[in-house]
Amino acid sequence: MAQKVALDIPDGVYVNLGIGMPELVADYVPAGREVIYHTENGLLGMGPAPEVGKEDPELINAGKKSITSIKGACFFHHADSFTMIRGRHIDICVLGALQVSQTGDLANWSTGEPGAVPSVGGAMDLVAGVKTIFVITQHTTKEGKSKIVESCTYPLTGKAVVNCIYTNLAIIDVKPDGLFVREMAPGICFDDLQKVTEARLNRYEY
Amino acid sequence: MAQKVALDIPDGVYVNLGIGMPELVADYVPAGREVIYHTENGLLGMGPAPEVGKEDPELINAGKKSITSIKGACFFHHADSFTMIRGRHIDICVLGALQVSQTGDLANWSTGEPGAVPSVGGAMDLVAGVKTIFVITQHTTKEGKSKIVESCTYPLTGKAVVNCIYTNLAIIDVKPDGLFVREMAPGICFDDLQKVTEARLNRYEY
Amino acid sequence: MINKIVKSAADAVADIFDGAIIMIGGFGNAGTPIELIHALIDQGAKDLTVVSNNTGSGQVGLAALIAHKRVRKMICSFPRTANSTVFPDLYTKGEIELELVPQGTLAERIRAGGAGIPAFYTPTSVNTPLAEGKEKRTFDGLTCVMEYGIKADFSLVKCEAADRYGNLVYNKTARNFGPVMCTAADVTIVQTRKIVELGEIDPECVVTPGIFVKRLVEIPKPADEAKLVAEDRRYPWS
Amino acid sequence: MINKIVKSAADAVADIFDGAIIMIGGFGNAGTPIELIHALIDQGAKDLTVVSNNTGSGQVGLAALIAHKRVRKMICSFPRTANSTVFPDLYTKGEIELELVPQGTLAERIRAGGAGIPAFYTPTSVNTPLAEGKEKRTFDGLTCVMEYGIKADFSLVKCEAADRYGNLVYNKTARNFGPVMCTAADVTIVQTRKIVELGEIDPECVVTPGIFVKRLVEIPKPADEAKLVAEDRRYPWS
Repeated sequence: MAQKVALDIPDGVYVNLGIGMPELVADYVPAGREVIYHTENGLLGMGPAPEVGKEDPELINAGKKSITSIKGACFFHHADSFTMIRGRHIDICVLGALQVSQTGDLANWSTGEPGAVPSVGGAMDLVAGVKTIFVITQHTTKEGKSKIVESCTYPLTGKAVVNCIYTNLAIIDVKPDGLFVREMAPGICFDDLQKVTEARLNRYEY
Repeated sequence: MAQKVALDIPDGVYVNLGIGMPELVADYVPAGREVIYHTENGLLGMGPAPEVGKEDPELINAGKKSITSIKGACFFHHADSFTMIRGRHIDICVLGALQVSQTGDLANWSTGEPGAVPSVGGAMDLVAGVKTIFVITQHTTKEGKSKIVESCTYPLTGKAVVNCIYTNLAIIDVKPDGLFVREMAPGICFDDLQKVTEARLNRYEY
Repeated sequence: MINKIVKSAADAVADIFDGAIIMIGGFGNAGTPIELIHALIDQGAKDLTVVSNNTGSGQVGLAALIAHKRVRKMICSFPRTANSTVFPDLYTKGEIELELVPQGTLAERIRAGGAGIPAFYTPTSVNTPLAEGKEKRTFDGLTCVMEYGIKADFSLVKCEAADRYGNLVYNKTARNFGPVMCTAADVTIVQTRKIVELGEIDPECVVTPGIFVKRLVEIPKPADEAKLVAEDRRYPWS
Repeated sequence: MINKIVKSAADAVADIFDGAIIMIGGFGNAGTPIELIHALIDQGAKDLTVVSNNTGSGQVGLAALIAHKRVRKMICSFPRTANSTVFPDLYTKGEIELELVPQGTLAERIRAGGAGIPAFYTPTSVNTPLAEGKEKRTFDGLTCVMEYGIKADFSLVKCEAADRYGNLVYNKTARNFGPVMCTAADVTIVQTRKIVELGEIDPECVVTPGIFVKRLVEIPKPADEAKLVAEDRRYPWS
């Protein structure tokens, strides 16, 4: 999945990677492409994890993991960092999801259960400000429920914000007239995919 | 006048000096006091004019004159500079005036004449944001008209913003209950002063 | 003469009062002014409102301050992190208030507070539960919520180097909320890894101009919060 | 590969279109991207709205652009300076529009435009003619006006050094409006005194992160505007 996302990230763009699975995308940048990673806690030009023993506790990413900085990187404070986000300067953001609706609504910060401690971080700012939002997620929950739904039941992160969904089963574009399957995993056919997907899927006509 | 203002600036404060006569205040800081000058075009820690021939055209003050920077100075951009001003971080600002009213209204940016080119610069931000506003001005215009008036006839820079007026004839405090003369120039008596002042003056009772 | 250096963390936080609003820098463990927070625990002020991105980890720093029931309310974006159990426990029991703010809105509200901007509009959180009850307004088709600037009585911040004027530079991503928090408090208190002479910090590279800083205390070897948590340490040290 | 360097000022400004909104950096003569402005004069775009603190001096740079009737409207804080006669003459004759904005509000409106903040409140200008017709609102007893963010199609900015990613540092008070203007335009065009290798600018000291810059052109010896004015030069050079 992360590799598929990486293939869709063009040369020369600025990308923010969400916490968790999205972080893996950086490992698959195709040769010849230069992509600059933004981490909202104050770094443009995030590099790979440091060698063991070379970690700096004051050089971390949004997921609080140790990272490095590349040549040509720069550090800045949080208000400047979210100027980049809210001001539509970041080209692509890759986020995880609890649910995505067929109109591109995203729920990824809270299950809304009573008593749960809600934590939002930068997710709402990212979906409000980044030009293109990719979601990377398992197609279904551990219990087998579709994460691609008609309408989100969990609290929203943003409405009509997702541009493309990358799952273990398919790549699905969110278009004004619905969800369109662009690619399926080997051995999966459209009908199988629709069966495990609550939202209505469409095929591209060629 | 500039010397009198300088005497009223305590040790350790941050001061913004307006264009023109206010700039002279920096020449009279009493020995033993450390005052840090802010110039709104992006420098905290403005020093005196450079030696002739050592000017840097990219190191200027708000009046566009060549200056120097002191040890411990720092440069910043305009939005950060006005964070200092609007956010009430500057202690004292010394400004020139066209008119000051008896309630502390200030007019110092435009005579409001039709066809005149209005220029406001940072004056309105300074009076809105700096904790204490000193005005330094000739007591009367070249034509002998009082600059300390009942009510400003020129367009305002700010309402009820001036704390103290330093003129060639007197030092006048602006209090909630009116203008109080704190000091007069040698050879001037209160009645003479009132005669050349449109606004009503009061004496302190000791 | 301007000299903002005080001799100990205890002196630096001595006048923090019950009920104060306190901003605390840091994102995760990076930039947390842990020695200042520990001095605040010793000092005893209570009924605090704390503005900070997280709620601390383990039983040290901000988590310890919360564990000692000194904090009435947290204003933050991400209270639930890997090693954070103190806040979630109290929150679930209803013993601490939470104002949850998206991270960028939190940073901007603090900047606004420091910059004399009482309120601003942002599209962040529109159509989500966090926009409920907030004023909305549409600009050129973009619906926004109105958000208020935040000001504090005190800010506690950690930096890398400082001079006696209070000019600061930070280390890498430990910069995070420090610069905006310095601007937004009546009294900004900074712990610095080192104090340097005036002029040693390049005036082109100062991140926080001294005008925003009231007190400085040198802490040459600040604790590594992650290590303390891994060792299961508790403050006060037992 | 990311390489924002273009080979000439003419190439850098080639796509500026009639009717564009253009931000131009500089305060007085410090930080004015004079070579970019001259390239724009050569290029011919007209009916421009220009956002800049002043209106230029003498018959070079911004003043020359205005003298050639390319500017329909100025948005600025201080149009009348010692050596500025071009703008005042046209303004008095009613041949150019002026939107006068207090300097701090101008800087903040540009920052807001770049930061995705459509509007904010400020106490600056309340009770003055510049607040007339603007929405007012009182916050904790402080009356404010609502001001809108400004965005531009292009920003023209001058800096001291840049790398191919577009990371910038400035020289002293020539920084002024550059950093905020870089954030607020669709296309930010920067003239730099020198291009340096990636990594030569300390990542802790970058003032404008490269993400805000689209094109860079190296102008190793930019003209000193004050000298040109003192010598009574006119652009195009005669």
